[in-house]
Amino acid sequence: MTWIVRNLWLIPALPALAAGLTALAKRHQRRYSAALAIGAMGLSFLLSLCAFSQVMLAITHGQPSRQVVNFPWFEFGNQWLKLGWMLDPLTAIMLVMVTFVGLLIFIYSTGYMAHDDNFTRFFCFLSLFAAAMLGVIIANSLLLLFMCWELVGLTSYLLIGFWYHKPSAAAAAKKAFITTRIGDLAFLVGMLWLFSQAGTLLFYDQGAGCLEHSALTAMVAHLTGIGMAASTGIALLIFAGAVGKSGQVPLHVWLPDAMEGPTPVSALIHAATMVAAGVFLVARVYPLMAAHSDAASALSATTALQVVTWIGAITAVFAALIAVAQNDIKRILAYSTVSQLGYMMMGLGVGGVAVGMFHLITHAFFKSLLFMGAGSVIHGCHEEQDIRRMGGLSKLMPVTFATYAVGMLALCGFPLFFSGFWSKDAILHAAMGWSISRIPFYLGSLGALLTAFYMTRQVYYVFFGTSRLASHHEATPAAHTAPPTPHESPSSMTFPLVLLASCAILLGAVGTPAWPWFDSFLSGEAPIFAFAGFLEHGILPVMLTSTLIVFLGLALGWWFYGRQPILSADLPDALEQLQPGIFRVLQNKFYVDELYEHTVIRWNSALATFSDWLDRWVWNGVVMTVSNLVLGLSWLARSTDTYLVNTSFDEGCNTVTTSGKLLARLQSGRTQSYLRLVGIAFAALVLVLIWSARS
Amino acid sequence: MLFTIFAALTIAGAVAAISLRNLVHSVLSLILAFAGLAAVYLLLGAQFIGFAQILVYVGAVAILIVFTILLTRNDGTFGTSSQASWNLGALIVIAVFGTLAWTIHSSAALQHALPPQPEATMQQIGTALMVRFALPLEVIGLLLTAALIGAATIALHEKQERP
Amino acid sequence: MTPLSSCLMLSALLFSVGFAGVLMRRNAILILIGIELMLNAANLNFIAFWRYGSAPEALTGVMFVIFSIGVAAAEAAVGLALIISIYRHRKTTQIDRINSMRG
Amino acid sequence: MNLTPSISSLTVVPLVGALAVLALGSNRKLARGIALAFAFLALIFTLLLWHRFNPASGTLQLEEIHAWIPVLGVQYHVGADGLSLLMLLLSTLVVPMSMAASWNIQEKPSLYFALILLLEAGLIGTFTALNFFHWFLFWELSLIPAFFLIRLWGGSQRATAATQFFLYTMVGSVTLLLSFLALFLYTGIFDFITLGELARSGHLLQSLATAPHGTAATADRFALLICLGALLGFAVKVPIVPFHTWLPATYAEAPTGTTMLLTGTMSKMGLYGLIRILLPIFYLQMRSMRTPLLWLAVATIVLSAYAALVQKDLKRIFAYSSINHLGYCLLGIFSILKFTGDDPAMLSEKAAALSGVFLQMFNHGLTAATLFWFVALLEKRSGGLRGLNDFGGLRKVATVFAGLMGMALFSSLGLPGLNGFIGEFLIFKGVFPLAGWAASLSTLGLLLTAIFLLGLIQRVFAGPLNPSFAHMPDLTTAERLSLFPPLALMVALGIYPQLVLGVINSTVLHLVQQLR
Repeated sequence: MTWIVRNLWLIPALPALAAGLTALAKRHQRRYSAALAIGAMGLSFLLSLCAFSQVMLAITHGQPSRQVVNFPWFEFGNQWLKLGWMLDPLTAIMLVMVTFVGLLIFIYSTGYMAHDDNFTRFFCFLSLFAAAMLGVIIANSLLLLFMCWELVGLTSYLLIGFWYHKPSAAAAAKKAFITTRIGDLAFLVGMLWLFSQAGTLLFYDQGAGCLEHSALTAMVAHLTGIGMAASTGIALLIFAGAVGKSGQVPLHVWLPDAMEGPTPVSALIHAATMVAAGVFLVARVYPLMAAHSDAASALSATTALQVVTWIGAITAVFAALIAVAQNDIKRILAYSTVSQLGYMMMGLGVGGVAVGMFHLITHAFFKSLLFMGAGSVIHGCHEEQDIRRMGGLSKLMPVTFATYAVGMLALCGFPLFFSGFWSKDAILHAAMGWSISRIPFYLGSLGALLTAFYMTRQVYYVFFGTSRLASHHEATPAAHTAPPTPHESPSSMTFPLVLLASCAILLGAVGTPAWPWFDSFLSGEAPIFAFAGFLEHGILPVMLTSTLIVFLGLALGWWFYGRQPILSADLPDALEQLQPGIFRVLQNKFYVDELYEHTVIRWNSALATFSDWLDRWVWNGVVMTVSNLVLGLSWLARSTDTYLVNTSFDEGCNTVTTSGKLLARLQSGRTQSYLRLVGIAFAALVLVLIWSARS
Repeated sequence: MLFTIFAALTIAGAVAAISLRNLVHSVLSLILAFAGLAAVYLLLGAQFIGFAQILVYVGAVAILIVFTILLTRNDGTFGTSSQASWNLGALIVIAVFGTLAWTIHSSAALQHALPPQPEATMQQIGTALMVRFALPLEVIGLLLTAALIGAATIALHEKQERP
Repeated sequence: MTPLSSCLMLSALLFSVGFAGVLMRRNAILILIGIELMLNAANLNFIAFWRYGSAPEALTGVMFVIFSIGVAAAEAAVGLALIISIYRHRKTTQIDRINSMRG
Repeated sequence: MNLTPSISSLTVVPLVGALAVLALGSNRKLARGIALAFAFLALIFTLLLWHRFNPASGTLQLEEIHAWIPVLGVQYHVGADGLSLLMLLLSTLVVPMSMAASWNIQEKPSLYFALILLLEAGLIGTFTALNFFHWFLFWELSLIPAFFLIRLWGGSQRATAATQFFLYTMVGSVTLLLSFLALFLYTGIFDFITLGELARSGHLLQSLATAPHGTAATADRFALLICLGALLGFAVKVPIVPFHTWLPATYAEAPTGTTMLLTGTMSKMGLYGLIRILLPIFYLQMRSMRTPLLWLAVATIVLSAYAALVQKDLKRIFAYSSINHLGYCLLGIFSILKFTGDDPAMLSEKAAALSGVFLQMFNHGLTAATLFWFVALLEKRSGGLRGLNDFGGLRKVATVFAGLMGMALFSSLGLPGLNGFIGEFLIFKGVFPLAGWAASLSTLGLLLTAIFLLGLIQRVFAGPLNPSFAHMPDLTTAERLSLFPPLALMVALGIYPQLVLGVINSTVLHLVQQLR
């Protein structure tokens, strides 16, 4: 076991240490905390590269690509609970992606957050997030993964609510935490079930892990009361956790609201890494998801994977539809993220780990690119987020425009030169070949079309035409300063953009059908380069179809928004003019928030009120009744006392007092009178004695 | 014969002690009564007691009373109780004496013959005190000490507080 | 009249005289004198019973008297000290004015 | 010569302290100084005991037995196993915290601190006594100072709250006493350990059958009745829904330092009684009631969490949250009634649940006390205000305060990495295979806890700054230092729970071996 495997824990530990040190920093120690965070992240990145090359070496030498380190944590009863970390291709690739994107976003943040009061705290939270996220990635125990998963949720909560003085931010943070926690609880139950079934939560433990053959066989064979295999139930519950974290329908509502956080946060957490953790989780427990009994055909998808596919496909289309009608630059990207996450899930469901993960990696790069570009735009436009009030930025912010365009084309899946094309193509190809149904394929295609359309719309609104920022500022009386002109962002922000843009293009090269390096890397095989890969069954038609779809989307976008420049911010949207009813539904996100507001949340608060009422009136009422009864009895007893017992008692007391007074007279305080009595008594006593002796 | 004289002396002293108006005279009469009693003890063969009686009562108690009288001086009233309570007191005293006398007179226990005169030498008394009655002796010593300290405290207390 | 009964009669007389002093005088010092007389009467009784009683060699009566004298001395000392103390407070030795213990 | 203290000397320390405070503490500074010194002395004694304790053995250790009233079977019998020791540590830890929270009390400080020390003595006695006679004395001894602390230093409704608290717990105590007197009548034994052995060997039921008109059949019913009486005593103390209504009012009205003691340690007395006394002696009877009991546990968890959602007073919120957290302990305790037999897998699940219960008891004591401490600090700054809507945006002016209280809140919420998580995880891990439905329903409590605690953060710390708190001071250095130990312990236990689990594990195994 090599040095890097033994010390893999350093990768999350370094940012955690940085977070701890930054937490102690004073508010004005900006350079120190930023340097600390970036330095720790840089070191983690280097270590991740080491880990990556270690896995590469192992694969090329034909050694087992997965290495685990387990250690005991605490004991209960007769057993020790163990945790552990592992290094396998999936971990390695995620480590490199997260540390790289994280590093770039850290650098970007120094520019973006330069003027914020709580600069040091921001880096503290970011480092903590990075630590937790890296912990999720290297975990070899579902428990450790869950713990880091929750910590990721915490940091997400802290960062969404970073501008806590805005009530909307505070509310969004709470909503994010609670919505994901709903999923997490299902995850927890799934984990408990898994624990009770497999007796361990370690993924791999020399044959005894819960993702290894013996445990899987046992779980598949164990049927629950409703005839479902235990493995299916567990897989579905764990998937529910992923649904929450990755913003899948129906728990997607928090992700768009999470855009209340600072833009680097949106780029890092809510585009590239944390939301992808759900996909990563499904990929991690894929053996469980795909576990089937030996009797069934190996080709047919398991129930769990079917559910994953359907949820992913529906989410992809659903979110894309909503994105079409949004006006906030970050919300559009947020819904786009939800949609792309749906793609990843679908990819996992129909095509396996490599398909979904490839899209995860490419998406991480171009979506963080887009978010950071959007951040740059927002920064340049002085915190304006409404795309209707932007426009004409292509000349004012050339670097941002160029990189944004790359990201947009990658997201749309523009053919051949952009990574998004290859990864999306892989998903669509797998969907077409899915044995259960073709519908996910059609849904995916529709999603691709919509993606191209809404991204074109956004780009036209933001970068083309004339600037509508000034006109808006003139229109509002509140503008007492000169109308601000948009400006290009500092180099600390553009540099990461350029770097990410190049990645968004180049990454596509590792996953083409001709050189499926990514696929083989994940399955631990050496890749083979062959153009014949293109000629495999069904590849070329799918490529053509998706190319057509992308062009169709771009053209539609141009038709609606590019033909004539958008002149005023107040003009209704082109689609709104065409179909106002549908547009309103989309703009209001299919009224899902309202639906939840009127059902779940209302029931919940009704239950809360009911419970409080129960407390106040029923439980306490019983007690009060009993105590009142007792009080009544005691009142009765008291009256008896007062009018019957007391009167006679008082009489008795009076008698005693009077006689006491009489007796007190004897108590004259004069010794002589006492002695007199003594004398009389003595005489009397002697007389009595003598008399009694006589008789 | 001697007994009758000493008895008369004793009673006379006692009566004078309680009835004289001048307190100092009373004490002098008291000394007479004590002395008479001491003589009676000697007649009865209890030499030690007799001398102890003179030492303690005549030598100590009577002198103590004299000092007290001097310390409290004369507050001018020597009087007896009011007439009614005087009468009552006299009646009670007579009743008590009557019962006592009658009891002595009618007691059957007094009809014994005289036993031989017992010896009560100093040596005997000393041996008895040191052997059989050692503990009571200790206790009485303690009691005396305590009484002494107590008396001193009671008498001196006020003086210190009010100089 | 036997010697014993005459002794006892003397003792009874002495006791009564002392008792009379206690009952009929108001001066505390005189009352104390009365008490001393009563004690002496008791002592005389002990001596008489020792002298004429059975088993005189045990010296019980003598011992009683010795201790009684001791106690009487202590009693006289404390009693007189009390009288002095009371006198300081009240400027009187009249017993019927000292009645703060009245019920 | 062995220099480590005995349990008896540990019990005596706070008693002596109480007397010393009363005797010497004429001024405030001296009184609280002495009180704190004795509280720390008790803590040091406990740590020495902890050191002397052999964690490899699950049986009772450090035992002391002296005959007391032999005719009544009354012995002075004390001893400690891992559970007792853990509770001792918790009590001696929470008492100094509570004193620090009441540091600036104005009225009769010497009496206040003396009562707290007296309460501590009662607690220590309750957690170590093994004979019903003096166990009950200590049980009641802890009640009296608590009553006076509430009655004399409480809030505006203190008279009602104190009376309610006292009467409620008194009723519980009376039924408890009656139950044990009945047991004594037919067995002649007051000793818990002996009674437990009798129950296991079946002689207990035989003894009960000797009651007038008794047969084997009535013995069963009689035993159930006795068990119910004892259960009521503990149920009120824990509390179990629906016997909990005294708790929110009491916690809200008690001075906050006292509330820390009430929630941190006194609520553990009930659970301790359930585990130490009720389960070994009445295992069969409890087992026959297991399903209703589990329902009660679930109701305790869910209903209290729901009730917490609509509370407007910080202390009431934490009070309901406290009930909720203790509900998980109940769930764990009742779930081990589910299976009997020697199946090692099931025994292992029971061990997990019990370990979780022990850990949760400790964690809840620590966390809840810390939370109430924060409320005390907040009250000090706001002049007594503690409504949910009285604040707003405090994070801006009191960053450290918000951060540290947030930590305690997240610990209460069960965030991994802090102490709350492991206990809850172990409970759920054990309960799930034993009673899956109960565990699944109870996860709702976890969600609701998150909702109301985050709502609290949102209302109090986030949003625009309430102008009346614009100059609220942040935590002082002294406050930071005094808050450091509990918070550090939360992190330490969250990362390395073996610290506690190592000590209790043998005890858990021993208990599980007994209860099957």
